[in-house]
Amino acid sequence: MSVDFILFYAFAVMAIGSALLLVSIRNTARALFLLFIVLFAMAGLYLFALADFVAITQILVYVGGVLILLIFAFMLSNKSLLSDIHTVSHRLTALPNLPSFLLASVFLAILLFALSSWNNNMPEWMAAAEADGSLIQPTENNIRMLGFKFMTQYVLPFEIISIFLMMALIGAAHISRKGERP
Amino acid sequence: MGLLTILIFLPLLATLLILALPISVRNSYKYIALAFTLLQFALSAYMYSNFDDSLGGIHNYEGYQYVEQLPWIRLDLGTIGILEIDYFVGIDGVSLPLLVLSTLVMLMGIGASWNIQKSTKGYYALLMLLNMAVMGIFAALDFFLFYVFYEVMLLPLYFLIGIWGGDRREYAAIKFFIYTLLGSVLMLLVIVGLYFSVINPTTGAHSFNMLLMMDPANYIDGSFFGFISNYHELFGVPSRWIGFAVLFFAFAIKVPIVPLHTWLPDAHVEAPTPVSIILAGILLKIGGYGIIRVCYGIFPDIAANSNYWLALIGVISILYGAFNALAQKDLKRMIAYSSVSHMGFVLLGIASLTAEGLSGAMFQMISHGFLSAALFFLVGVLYDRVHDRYIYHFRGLASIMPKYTAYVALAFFASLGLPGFSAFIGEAFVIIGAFNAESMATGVPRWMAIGGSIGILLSAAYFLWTLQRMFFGKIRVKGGQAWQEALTDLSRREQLILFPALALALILGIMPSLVFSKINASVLQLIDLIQPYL
Amino acid sequence: MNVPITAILDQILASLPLFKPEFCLTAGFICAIATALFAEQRLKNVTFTVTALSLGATIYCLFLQVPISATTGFSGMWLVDKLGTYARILISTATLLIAFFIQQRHTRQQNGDIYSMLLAATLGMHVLCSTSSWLLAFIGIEMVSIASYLLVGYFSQNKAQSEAAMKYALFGSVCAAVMLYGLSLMYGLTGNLDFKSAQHLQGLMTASEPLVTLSILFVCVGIGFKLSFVPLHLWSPDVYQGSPTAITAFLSTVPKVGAIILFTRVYQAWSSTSFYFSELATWIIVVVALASMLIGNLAALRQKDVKRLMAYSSIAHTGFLMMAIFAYQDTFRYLFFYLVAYVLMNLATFIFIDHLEQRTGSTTLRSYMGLGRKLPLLFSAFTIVAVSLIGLPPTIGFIGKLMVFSAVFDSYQDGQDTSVLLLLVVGALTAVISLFFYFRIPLYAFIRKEDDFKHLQSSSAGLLLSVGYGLVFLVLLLGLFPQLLLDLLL
Amino acid sequence: MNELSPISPSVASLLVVLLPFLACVVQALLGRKSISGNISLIAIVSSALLSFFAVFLPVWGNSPMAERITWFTIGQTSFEVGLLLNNLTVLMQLIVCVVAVPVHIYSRYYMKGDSGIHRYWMYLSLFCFAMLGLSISINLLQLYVFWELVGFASYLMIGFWFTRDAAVQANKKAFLINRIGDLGFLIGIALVYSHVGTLDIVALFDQTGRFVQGLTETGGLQVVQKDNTWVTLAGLAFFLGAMAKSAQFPLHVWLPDAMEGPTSVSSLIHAATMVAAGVFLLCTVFPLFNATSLLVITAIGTITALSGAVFALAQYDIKKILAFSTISQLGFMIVGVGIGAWDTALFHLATHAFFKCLLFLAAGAVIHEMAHFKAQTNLDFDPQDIRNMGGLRRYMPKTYVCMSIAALALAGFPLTSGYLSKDSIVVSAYEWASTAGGFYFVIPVTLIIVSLLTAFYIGRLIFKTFFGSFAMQSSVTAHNRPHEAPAGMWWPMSVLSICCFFPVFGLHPLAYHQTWIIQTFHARPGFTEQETAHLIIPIVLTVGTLLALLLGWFWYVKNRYPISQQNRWIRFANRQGYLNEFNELVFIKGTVGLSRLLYAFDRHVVDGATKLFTWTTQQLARLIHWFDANIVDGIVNWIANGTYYMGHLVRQVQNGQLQNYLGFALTIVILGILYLIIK
Amino acid sequence: MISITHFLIVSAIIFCIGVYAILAKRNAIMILVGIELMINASILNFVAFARYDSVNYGGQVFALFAIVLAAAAVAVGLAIILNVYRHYKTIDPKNINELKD
Repeated sequence: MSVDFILFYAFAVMAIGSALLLVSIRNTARALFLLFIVLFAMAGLYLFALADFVAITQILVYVGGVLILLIFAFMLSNKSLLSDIHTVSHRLTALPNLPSFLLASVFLAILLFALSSWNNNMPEWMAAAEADGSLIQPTENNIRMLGFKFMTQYVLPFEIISIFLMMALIGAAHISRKGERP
Repeated sequence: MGLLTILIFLPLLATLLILALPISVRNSYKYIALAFTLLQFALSAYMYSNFDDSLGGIHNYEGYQYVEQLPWIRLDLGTIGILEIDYFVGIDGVSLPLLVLSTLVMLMGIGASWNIQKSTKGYYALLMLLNMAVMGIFAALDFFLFYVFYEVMLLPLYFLIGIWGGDRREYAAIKFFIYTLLGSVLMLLVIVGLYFSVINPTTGAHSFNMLLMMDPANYIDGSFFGFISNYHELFGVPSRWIGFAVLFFAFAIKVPIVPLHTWLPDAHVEAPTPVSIILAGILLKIGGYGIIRVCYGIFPDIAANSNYWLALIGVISILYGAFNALAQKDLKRMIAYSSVSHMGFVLLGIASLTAEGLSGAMFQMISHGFLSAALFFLVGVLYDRVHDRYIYHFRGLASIMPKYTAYVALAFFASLGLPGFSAFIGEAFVIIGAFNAESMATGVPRWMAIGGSIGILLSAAYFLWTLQRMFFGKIRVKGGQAWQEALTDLSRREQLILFPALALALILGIMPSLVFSKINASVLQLIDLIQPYL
Repeated sequence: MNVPITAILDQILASLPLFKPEFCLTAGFICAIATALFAEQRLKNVTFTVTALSLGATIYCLFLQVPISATTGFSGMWLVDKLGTYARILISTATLLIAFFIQQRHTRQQNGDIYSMLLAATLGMHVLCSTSSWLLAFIGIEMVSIASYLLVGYFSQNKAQSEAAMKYALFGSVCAAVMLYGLSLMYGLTGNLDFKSAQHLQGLMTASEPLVTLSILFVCVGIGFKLSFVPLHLWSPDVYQGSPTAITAFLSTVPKVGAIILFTRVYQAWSSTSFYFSELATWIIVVVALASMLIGNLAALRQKDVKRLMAYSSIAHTGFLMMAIFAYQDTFRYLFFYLVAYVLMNLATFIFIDHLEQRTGSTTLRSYMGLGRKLPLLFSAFTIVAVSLIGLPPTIGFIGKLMVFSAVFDSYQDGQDTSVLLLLVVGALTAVISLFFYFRIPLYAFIRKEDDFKHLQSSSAGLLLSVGYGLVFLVLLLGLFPQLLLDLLL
Repeated sequence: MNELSPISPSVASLLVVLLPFLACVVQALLGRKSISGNISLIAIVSSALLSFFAVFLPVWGNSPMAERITWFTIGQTSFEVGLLLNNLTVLMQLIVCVVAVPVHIYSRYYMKGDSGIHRYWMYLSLFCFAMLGLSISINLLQLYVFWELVGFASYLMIGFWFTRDAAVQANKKAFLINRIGDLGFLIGIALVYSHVGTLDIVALFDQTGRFVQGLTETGGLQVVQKDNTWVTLAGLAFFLGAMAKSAQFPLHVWLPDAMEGPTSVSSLIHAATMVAAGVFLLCTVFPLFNATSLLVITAIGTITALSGAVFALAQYDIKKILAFSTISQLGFMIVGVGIGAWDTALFHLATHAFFKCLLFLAAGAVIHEMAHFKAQTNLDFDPQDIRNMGGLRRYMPKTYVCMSIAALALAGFPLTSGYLSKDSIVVSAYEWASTAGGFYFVIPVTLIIVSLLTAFYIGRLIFKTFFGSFAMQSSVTAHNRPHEAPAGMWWPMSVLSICCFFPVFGLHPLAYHQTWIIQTFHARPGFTEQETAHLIIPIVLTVGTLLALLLGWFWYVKNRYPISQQNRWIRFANRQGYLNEFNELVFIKGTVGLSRLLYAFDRHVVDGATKLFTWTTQQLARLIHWFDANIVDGIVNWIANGTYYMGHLVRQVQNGQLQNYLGFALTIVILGILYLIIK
Repeated sequence: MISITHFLIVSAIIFCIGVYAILAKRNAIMILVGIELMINASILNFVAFARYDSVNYGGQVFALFAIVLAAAAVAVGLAIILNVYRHYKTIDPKNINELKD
């Protein structure tokens, strides 16, 4: 049992635990803060997969952008729900919505069942990569490689996503602006 | 442009003309329709008189007359092959009489619509569209073309029943449409299967040409509907049987046979008089025509083996229709069911696979065309006057409307197969043909012929019963004095429409050779086609 | 790293011409944003003009691309072939019509931004049509989806529109997330994101069945959402009904074309083997086609709102398109033909629905009661479209149906598979069911009597209506002479 | 051959047929403008003259002639129409013409003033056309055509007074029952056609006949084994046709009802000619019958003869008596055919045509006068009921004479034609029975009994009508009393009554072998002639007839004298009481009772069977209609509604709740995955 | 080195929690949160697999794109939810059901 295992488990437990708590509490505001923890823990997990840049982006984009957005939106809209906090807060968790819970459990069961076959036979390409040792090494400069890939192999999606972001931005702005004129 | 094309598309021209004319000249629509239909009639009469009796047609390209063949659609579907659709029309002995019949019945229909007031523009436009489709169906020799006309026919009819019909017109119209569509969509699948199985030997393309489909040599070995060494099966039934059954099903709905007939009484009862006339006079014949041309032409092997069942269905239809007619209280419904019965003879005759039976069936179709048109027109006359056609509401009409009664009696007797009228020849030869079937070993037993002949008896029963109930005896009508005044005798226009129909029934009854001479070669050709498989 | 960077850049530069139409779109997008911001106040319709011009340029460039057959660019990310090119022409043309539709319909508000969104959506669909990479495909799907959410919610004039937008966005996002998960699994199984590549297929062949099932089904969820096939069709009736009619016209036609092309490519790539995942793909497509045709048609029977009815109709047509994809072999002509037919019919329908909505203020069937006598031409045209939607001659819908049946029959003849026969029979029988609800339109218009006198508002969009008539004319013309279109598709 | 006429017999016979048709058409076109009936009369008179001089005389006894033209062609077979002129057909044609002429003349007066008289002439001419056409048809199909047309004309005539419910019921019944026969005929035709391939009468039945016992080659055509089952069936089918037309038991039920038509029509159609068409048909297709079918024919004929006579005993309606009498006599003819002596059948047909026609005409005259009387006195009674008559001899002596002559002929009194023809049948039957032996003697014995019954009932008719005192005596005044029939009615009757005597048919008053009809036809039945039979049977018949008449006289004339009856009753009571009572019991109560019983049987069982059949058919029709409306159409509607309901079910999930949608979609996906994994 | 199965199991659990969130939470924003969880689960998968893909870097690139796409989707989704809130004064999806059969 090495350190990275312990750390991995810690992050994993943090992510799963906060996620569980997230879905089970009634207070939306707290849930959103829990989401912060989940996302942070996920970013930590990415690090274990040697995806440092992804982890950084996760924190930057999600924690810095999305979450703030969520909270702001929530604050803007749900004043009535915020006031509800006090009335329902005496129970920390809500009873699980049974059918949804069942469905999610079945999903989990199936996913785990499907993944159980993973251990026995690793996909060939992974085995091949392991065999010729072309794995990404912790020592490698990931960010440089990614930058290179983005500008060469993935230049097209990279360019297209810029249009996409612009469109989403303008659109979101337009729709939110709409509300200002009654 | 050949005569046949002109004949088919003249009504389309009329439709466009009617649609183009402003509503202010609405009185001219009927004259336009009449003029075009007359022109068609003249054309068809010309074609009739110039028809070469000795040519058979059926599966023989040279046997067709007034043929026009133009390439229409060529679809390259990759590995599936090239798909070849032609504008291919022509007539032989089977279609010619029906074509003439159609123009005539159309003429009657226009005459019967003279008093229609409700949105005449749409009415005549649709009527002419229907006219075009009908002509097309009888002339088309390309299956695709046939199918297009077949479906196009449905639309105007839906609206004609739906807009100008009676109280339950919505129900009747959609029922009619759905029934026919049910048959035709399944037919489409078989068409698809057929052209896959057939190769035009000259071009190597898959063809919709019906004549090519009739030649076993054109079938691809091992194809779904292939003639030779065809092992395709569906739930244990050979594929060719399936194809035949589906096509038969599609046309049988049109004929209609029991138990696929229930659209007919509703459609007839709700349809306005002219549409009833056209429905009974022409559209039912499409079923019979389709069975002869398509089912028998393309699947002669199955036809030769299935005729027992076809004849059985025919006999059941005859008796079932007749019994139903006997139980009706609505005059129009009664006549509608009598149509079921009379069209059963067509099926029986066709199934007998003898020259007599087939000729009788063809003749019966023609005869039923005129007679049912006349009958529905007569019902319409009554309905026009008092808006009632419940049999028990009338009595002793003979004293109020002697001319009308005379026409009704003539039409009834003609329909019940009185010699001297055309129905007799048709029915008698269907029976004779069915009897002969056993001698020819075509597989139709004699008891079916006897069963069919009982239908003749029953038809006499319901017609006479109606005649006695409604027309004879002391005058007693439901509406009392008001009705008695409303029930005026036939007008000159009405007589003008009725007289030719009944006269024709009489002429054909006395000189059946007018029809037989035209169809004989084709009937023989058809039997030659089927004979090897018996 | 081994390849010299210059070589890579050269390759990218060489790929640029393949991207020309999309450049036009992008330029149009940027110009549209600019004009919407600055010029719209002074010059009315300038954004529309810019949009139309850019779409026109796109179409022109696409026509120039027609002779190119199956070329890739941008490191195999961008795929240009005939199917894609024709599909993009169809998409661009349809979008042009939609833009015109919006311009005609929504004149009062300042709607500059909607055109830029439309262009972005078009770009997304172009991406869908011309890629074999899951990465680009996912970006394309998201792009189209988000643009669509925005379009639906763009006006947000009433509750229905905002509700439709929310349902659409949330449903879509969930589906996208599921698809992403499926893609991640698939990536794990194959190590390659190009679904046409040998490595990808190899990975799917060797993977364990449950994982393959899981990943493929999850991926299909995302595509299924865009195509709105059963069981992922649930959003479409609500969204179609709630959206402004012009947007509904857009939703029901253009995005489906892109998704269909993508799905076709995926299915083509997958179904070519004899391994489990091919079997699975076939199974999915057959089941989904059957279910969509049945449920779409059955549920439509009881609809009272025309737009809702059209939603179910488009679900049913999706089922039919699945059949077309299923039977796709080596020529895309009938698939494409059916797509064209579908787009033509739906556009015409929605133009009519919109016109009637303007005149009567409602989209319920009941509001059409007795209107046949007042608007005979409109309803005659509408009836012809309904006939075409059913698939009866002499309309384009019939030819499309015939060709699909042909192709399916061919595969039946080869394979003797009962499920294929079932497809054929259900495809045929549902036409009968569909008759019933499509014909409620003429039924109400012509046959039902008008209860009370309705005052029709005057309409402004005469030009749009004539476009609708033009489409109906095309429906008939191509129904009688399908070669006019098919000969173009060489 | 043509020495007597400038035109050939073929053309002449064609004219004979077509003239009435022309008359019919002209009458139809003129409508109410022509009510005199002259057109029809001229036509039928010309026809009669032509028929006699230009057709009958040249052809009779000479070789047959046949003319054909092709009617139409089906397949390889041509169907021809044409004229067949042989002894049989020209005789038939002549009889029709000759009987029709007096009826036409008679009708002018009888129908005078009827509002529908223009129709009457039209129908009458139509009937003549059809009947004449029937007689000379060369093709079985052509024969069938006219056969049905005759039925049609009869339908029109029975329902001539269409406002009477009874009349229209009767004509419907007549037509339908005839239809049954027609079907038999048609089936027979179909059978013959399908086995032999032709319907030409000459080709089928020419002198030698193709239907022979054993294998003999004739005329290159394939020879048919006569004892084949289908031959039997075909024979029976043809006989079914004849049964309906000739009112054979049990299809006779239409004929009594048919008396609803005008009496003149009854005389022509339902007594003399149309009903004889069945016999004519049997004679035509005679070679077709084999032993089995002949036996059936004989049996049916006998039953008919007996039942008709028995039923006639108890009738009160004058026309009904005559109708049953006709049935009975037709039974005789059928027996004649059945035993193979079709020449005798034809002979009886010819004689019967005249005297039965006359009987009807006279009855018509009586009815006419009674109705007239009824109208004058405003009394309410049935002018056809013989109980309302009596003693008319004094008022209508000429009618009385004519009718008596006809009655004697019917009873088979010597010197009348009836004597000859009836004897011929009975004698032949006896000879046939003695050849066949044993049980077959039932037939001649029955026939003899029937002859006696015939004499009795016709005697009853005459006595009740003309003898005794007029039942309405109290209403008779100087002005209001029955009159003699007008001359226009009386003259035709007297002409016909001349024809009731033997000289018209043969010079020898007692030997039927000497009559020209029998001599010409000379059928060769398969039995030997017996001299004794020729002697004894006529004597038995004559004596029996006399006795029966006498009995009738006693019981219907003498009993009617009210005063003397009382006297006689007392006197006889002492002396011959028992005998009298015995007589009373056996002959009056017994016979009449039996007759009533049997008639009731006929009404309720045989006719009841018809009614039952009708009722069953109607119920069946209702049932089938119910089935059609509820089951067949019900299934259709059920499918439609089911589909519709499925649409409703499918919509359930569409409840507007986003999370339900998601849940549903994901559940389906999960289920799909589960299925695929477990599969 | 942590085996890939670990990552997969964690991602599966997170994914299912996301599924539960979107189905059970009666708040549109929480549905968005659920979606984010699901997307994060996928990203975790991608990066876990990406370790073996040193040639194309497909996994990490996809993960980055996914983050961006998700962010944009959230922005748009939030805008729309806000819009709904203005019309309905609630963001409980159960109450937003005017459009239905």
